[in-house]
Amino acid sequence: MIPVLIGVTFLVFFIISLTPGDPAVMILGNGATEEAISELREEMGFNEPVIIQYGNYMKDLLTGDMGTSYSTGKSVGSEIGQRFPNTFKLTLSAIVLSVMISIPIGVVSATRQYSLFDNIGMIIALIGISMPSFWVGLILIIIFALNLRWLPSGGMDGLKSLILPAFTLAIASTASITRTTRSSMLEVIRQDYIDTAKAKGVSRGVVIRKHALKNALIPAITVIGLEFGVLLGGAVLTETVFSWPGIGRLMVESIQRKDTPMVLGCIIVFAVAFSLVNLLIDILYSFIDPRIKASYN
Amino acid sequence: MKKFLALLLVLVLVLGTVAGCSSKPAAEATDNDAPASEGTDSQAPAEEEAIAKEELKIALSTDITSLDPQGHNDVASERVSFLLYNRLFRLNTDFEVVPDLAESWEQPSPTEWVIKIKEGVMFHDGTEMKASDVKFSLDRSLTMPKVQHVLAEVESIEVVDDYTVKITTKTAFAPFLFTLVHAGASILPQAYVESGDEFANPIGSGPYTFVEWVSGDKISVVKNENYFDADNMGQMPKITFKVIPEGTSRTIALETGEVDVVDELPSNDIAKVEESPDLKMYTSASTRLDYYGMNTAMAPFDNELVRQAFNYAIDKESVMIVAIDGAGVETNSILAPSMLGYKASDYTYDPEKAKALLAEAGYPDGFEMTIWASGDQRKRMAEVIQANLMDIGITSTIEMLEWGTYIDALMAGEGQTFVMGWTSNPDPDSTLTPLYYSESVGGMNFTRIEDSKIDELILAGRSEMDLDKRIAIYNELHAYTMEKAPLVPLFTKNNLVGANAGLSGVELSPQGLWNIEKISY
Amino acid sequence: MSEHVLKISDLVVQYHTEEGIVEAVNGIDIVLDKGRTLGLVGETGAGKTTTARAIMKLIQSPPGKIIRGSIDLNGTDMINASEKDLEKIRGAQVSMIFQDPMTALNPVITVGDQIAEAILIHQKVSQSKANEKAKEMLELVGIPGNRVNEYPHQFSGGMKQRVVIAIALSCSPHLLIADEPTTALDVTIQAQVLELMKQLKVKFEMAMILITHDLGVVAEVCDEVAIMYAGRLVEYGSLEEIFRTTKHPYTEGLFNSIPNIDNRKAELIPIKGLMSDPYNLPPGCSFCDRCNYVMEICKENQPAKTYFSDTHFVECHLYSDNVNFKLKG
Amino acid sequence: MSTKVEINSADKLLKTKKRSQSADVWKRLKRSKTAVLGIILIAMFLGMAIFAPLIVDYEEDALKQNVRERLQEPSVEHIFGTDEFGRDIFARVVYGTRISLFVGLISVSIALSIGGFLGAIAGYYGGKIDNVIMRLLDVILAIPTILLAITIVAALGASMLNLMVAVGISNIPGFARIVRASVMSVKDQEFIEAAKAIGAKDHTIIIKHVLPNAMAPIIVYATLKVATAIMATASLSFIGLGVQPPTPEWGSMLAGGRTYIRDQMYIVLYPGLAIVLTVLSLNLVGDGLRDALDPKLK
Repeated sequence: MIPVLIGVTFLVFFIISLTPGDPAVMILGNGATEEAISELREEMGFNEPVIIQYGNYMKDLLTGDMGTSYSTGKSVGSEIGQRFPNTFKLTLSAIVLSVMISIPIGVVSATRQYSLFDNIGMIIALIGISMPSFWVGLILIIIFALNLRWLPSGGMDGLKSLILPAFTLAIASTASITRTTRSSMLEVIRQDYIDTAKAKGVSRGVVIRKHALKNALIPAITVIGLEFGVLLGGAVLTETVFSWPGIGRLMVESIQRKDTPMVLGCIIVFAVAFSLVNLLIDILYSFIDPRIKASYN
Repeated sequence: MKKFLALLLVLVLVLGTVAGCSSKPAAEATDNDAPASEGTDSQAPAEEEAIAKEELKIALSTDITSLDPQGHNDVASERVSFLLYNRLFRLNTDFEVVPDLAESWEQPSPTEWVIKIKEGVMFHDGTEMKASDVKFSLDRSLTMPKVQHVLAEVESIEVVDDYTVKITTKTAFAPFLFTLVHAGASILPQAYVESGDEFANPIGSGPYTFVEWVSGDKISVVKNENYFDADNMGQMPKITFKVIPEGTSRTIALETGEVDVVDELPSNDIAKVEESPDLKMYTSASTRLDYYGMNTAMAPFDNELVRQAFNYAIDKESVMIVAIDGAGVETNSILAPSMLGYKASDYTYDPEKAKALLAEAGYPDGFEMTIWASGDQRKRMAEVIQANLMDIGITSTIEMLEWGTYIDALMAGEGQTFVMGWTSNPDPDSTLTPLYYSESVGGMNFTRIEDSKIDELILAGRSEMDLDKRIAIYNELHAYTMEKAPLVPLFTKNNLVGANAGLSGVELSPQGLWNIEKISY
Repeated sequence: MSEHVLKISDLVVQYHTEEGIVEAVNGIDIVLDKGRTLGLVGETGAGKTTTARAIMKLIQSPPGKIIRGSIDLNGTDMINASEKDLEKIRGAQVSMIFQDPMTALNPVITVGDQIAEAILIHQKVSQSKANEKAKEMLELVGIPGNRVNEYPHQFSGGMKQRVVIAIALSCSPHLLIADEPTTALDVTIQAQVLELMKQLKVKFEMAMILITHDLGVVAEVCDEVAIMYAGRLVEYGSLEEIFRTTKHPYTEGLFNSIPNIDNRKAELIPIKGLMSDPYNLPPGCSFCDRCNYVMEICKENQPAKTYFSDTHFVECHLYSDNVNFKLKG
Repeated sequence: MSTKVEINSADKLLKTKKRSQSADVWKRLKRSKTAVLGIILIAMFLGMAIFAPLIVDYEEDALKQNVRERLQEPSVEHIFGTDEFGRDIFARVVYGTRISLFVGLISVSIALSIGGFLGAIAGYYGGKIDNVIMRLLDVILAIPTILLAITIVAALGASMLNLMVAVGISNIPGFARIVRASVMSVKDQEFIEAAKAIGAKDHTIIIKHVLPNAMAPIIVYATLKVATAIMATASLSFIGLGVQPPTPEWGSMLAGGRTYIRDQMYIVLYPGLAIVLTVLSLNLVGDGLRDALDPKLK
């Protein structure tokens, strides 16, 4: 994981460094004098080749210093530290929401394949993955915040303000996790060991819960992991639509302000979070699937 | 199959109509079935009225960039800084300079300003403001990149005694006091700034004291009970600025009572606020000029005729309608009508005349060019201009640049034509110098116009102490620059503020919401 | 000892798939007595497994449907039994060993638990007691008891099959259905497993249905033999009746197509052609277009049963008017 | 379900003689109603994209501004209404189809060709090469797709080309992995051995033998990816990092119109529905294909 993260920082740093324009001007703002600008350029090493700049950045990064924001002059680390928990809160509740909805629906759909429930469920799921989250978000604001006045239109005070963004964010992943759960469940209940279980006289419910689900979860979990990445990406849009003070919005704003260190910081944090989640998933596997546990020890 | 199609349709329709139709009744609800909406809308506020509103919530479109009054140069941050800090002078509602921290002042010579400051003004940390703090603060502002241009005219500041400072300007500078009202000229406690707290818990002398800044979310301040200026005491016990980037969401938040005031209300929501019995719309003409600039150093815009042609070619009304739904004033001048020396020039929307001028300039069949823009509104403006130019046979491509890059490149004189804006304080010099003065090339003089006559007039204008003479100079300067036509003035937009009807003391300056401390329920 | 463990009469099972309707089982009758072993023989797709599943009432549905007929297992009418009753019967009175031991065990549950589960369901015992029993069962099928807590992937194919058997026998059922229990195993292991099953069958005094296409295995283990073709029992009889006095051309074909131990020189004569498309079986005898003795009548209508003893019958037109007809052999 | 499998296999034996595999897939595809619906929808959108000029006049309806006719409710002459510049939304949606499908297809092609190449190499040679390539792709994979795309566009500047490149690049790992997997699954089969035996060159083997046989999953994945690519395009345009004006792109139409969402719902409604339906239909077909190619998954 560490080498991957180093790779990530370099990749991102390199991409960002392709950005045209002069960071010095960004830092000093419109009023600044030429001298001040070139002075700063020197001082911040903007004239150095990218690889050197990257080296310096990494040196600082290892000491926990993510640099200072061009536009606000505040420490990127503390800024992100302040914002990330909000994004985490949002994405976490979204993933929890989707898992809680999708797994049961997926299982029921599979066990009642081609039933009305299954058909409707799958159609909704399909439409779910086909809707742009920001579009849905806008519409939900109109309906629930403006017309029904049930929920706040944005911002972050209290649980109520979490509902709309979390739900919006959850839609797509809920849909795709449902689909995976269903199809893997379908595959599992066709397995011989399910028949063996039935032949033992195990009741339908137990067969599903004890024998089928555990096996079906394995692929489902993979998708949950991947979906978390999608959620982090989606946060960028959702946070913008719902004025949620997370790093997703911070990143977009920073991009518009061409606040390179901030953008860099955000993406790196995103990547780290994503990697950690996937690590978590791997560990989770070994609990569910003895075959993997075996390969671990 | 049928089941599927049916469901698909139903869902699509539900999504569509629920949101689509229901939004209209809501809008009408305000006037048609007012009682109904009364019942729902004003319920919440009513209840809170009973326990007297403790908190004033104001929606900002962007987060503030800094709590250091000398560390930013943007509207949002200024709103907050003005509550936390004082300057030596401030503007009154009639836009005259009046003392704030200053007690009195005199001008021994055209370049010397001796300012007496009020005694017993306490900073939030209980220490008293002294002349030393004033000197320190103004000196500091000269070293702070984002505001160092504000007091550029200042030669030196010296402490005469604990309550007197003497400021010497480089040249005789008529509008000097105007520069002292800028947030960049705020007076800070030297001790605090040197304590190295980096404005985590800023200390000022203002009517409100700092509570917290939740990045990207909100900024809270509470009333400063022992504020030195009894007449301008803060009204609300607590004020919270909420950051809501989405325009629509800002309006909704206002309508649902999530916030009490919306700074920068989206222009297309004016009607809603006006129609709602619970809300009140405030507008004011601004000193903000939106213009379409041409790089006079770059062909074909080095040709005066072409530039004049463009001044005839652009349908300012359309631009204004599309950019701000017409919530502004078309302008023929780079000075706002409210400003000293404003005089409309005689450019009108006249494509034929434009074509003629182009032909005269040697471009009968037009030419190809690029329009630079940045941000959503300027993008829309550029799109209209693009269409206008098409009508006089000029094909243009729009290039969207990210703001930082945009400014950067324009300073470097790279842009051919560009959609820009300029917000100035009410003294004309603060517009003319940056935009037209030859030494401002490489700075805000994006059109790169360098003209000795302009320079002379600008210098004359700033050093002229007699008001009528000044006006005369600016009138001449104005007429001349409009003939040179380095840019197409488009419009000055109105400041739009929506507020809860229950509020009193909401005031707008040409720069928008101000004197927030005076707002109360 | 002539009490019926199993009595199937006129059982018809169909699969309604997108491609059409398949007559998987087409009106068969089976009677099996306590302690007896029936070999159900036929090539792939003959409907053997379907029959077995029908007995367990484990037909996947959709697409499978039991159209008519009755299955009486120890006096329970399996076809109309409630899910609850079935759960009580499955594993306790009848259990089944599936074709492929590799897939027959749940990969995420220890073998011990998989055995114990059956015991817990059908016997009033504590978890620990069940685990004990599970251990015993493992040892019974020749696996060291200390491996109860291991997972299926830690066992070899042969051992997996032993585990499956252990599960099947854990509640000493009256009837064991073994669906080609050895085909997935290599020959040496096959012998061991068969041997094991023979012993256990005696030990538990249970009746058994052994599904296979290997007549060798049949000769080894079975008392009675049913030859199945395209969903019908074309010949049925005691072991020696089928082996000594083979009646049906298909049965004959089967014998000819396996190597003859006694006479190694004898050439193999495979049955020509493939089993007819299950989606549209011919109106007459479904074997007719592969039959060396085919007659006009075979193509038109189904042959009726012809009995040679009260146990031995055949469905073939050759005997309908001449009971003493002899196959070329 | 062993019996069903038995029957299918028996059934195959007979049928494969009569029908080629692709025909088989097509038959199964046709049997899935949803897939058919998807195909119809896609055909419709493709038709719109190709014959757009016959439906509306780009210059006149989609580009020409008429500020005095802006923000008009859907009516006879503007069936989807007009946008903030007084342009006909229907015309723009129609031409938007072109943009979206184009961007979607191109970016996926980029991802497919680069990712496919890497995947094929990695899968075919395995060992060190495989390891190196895959580790490198892990780096890209560690950044959520849309975020990577945003970063790239932010750096290169917003333009249709950069957009396609960005979306393309960020999808490389996915394709690399799927191709790699498929290649590995076929590379050891007899006919490959045979080809090797007769001394065919590696690249000819990969191109001639391996890839064609690994196609099935790749096609499915590509179909579904076009859908997500279109979604990504819209998303980036929404935050202003997308296609530039006055080009009509659905996402940027949403972004531009979202200020008017309350009173002029239709401005965001129709482009939004266009996205939903396009993506939906692609997903339908993708699913259909997957089921058709791999019946047991159904």
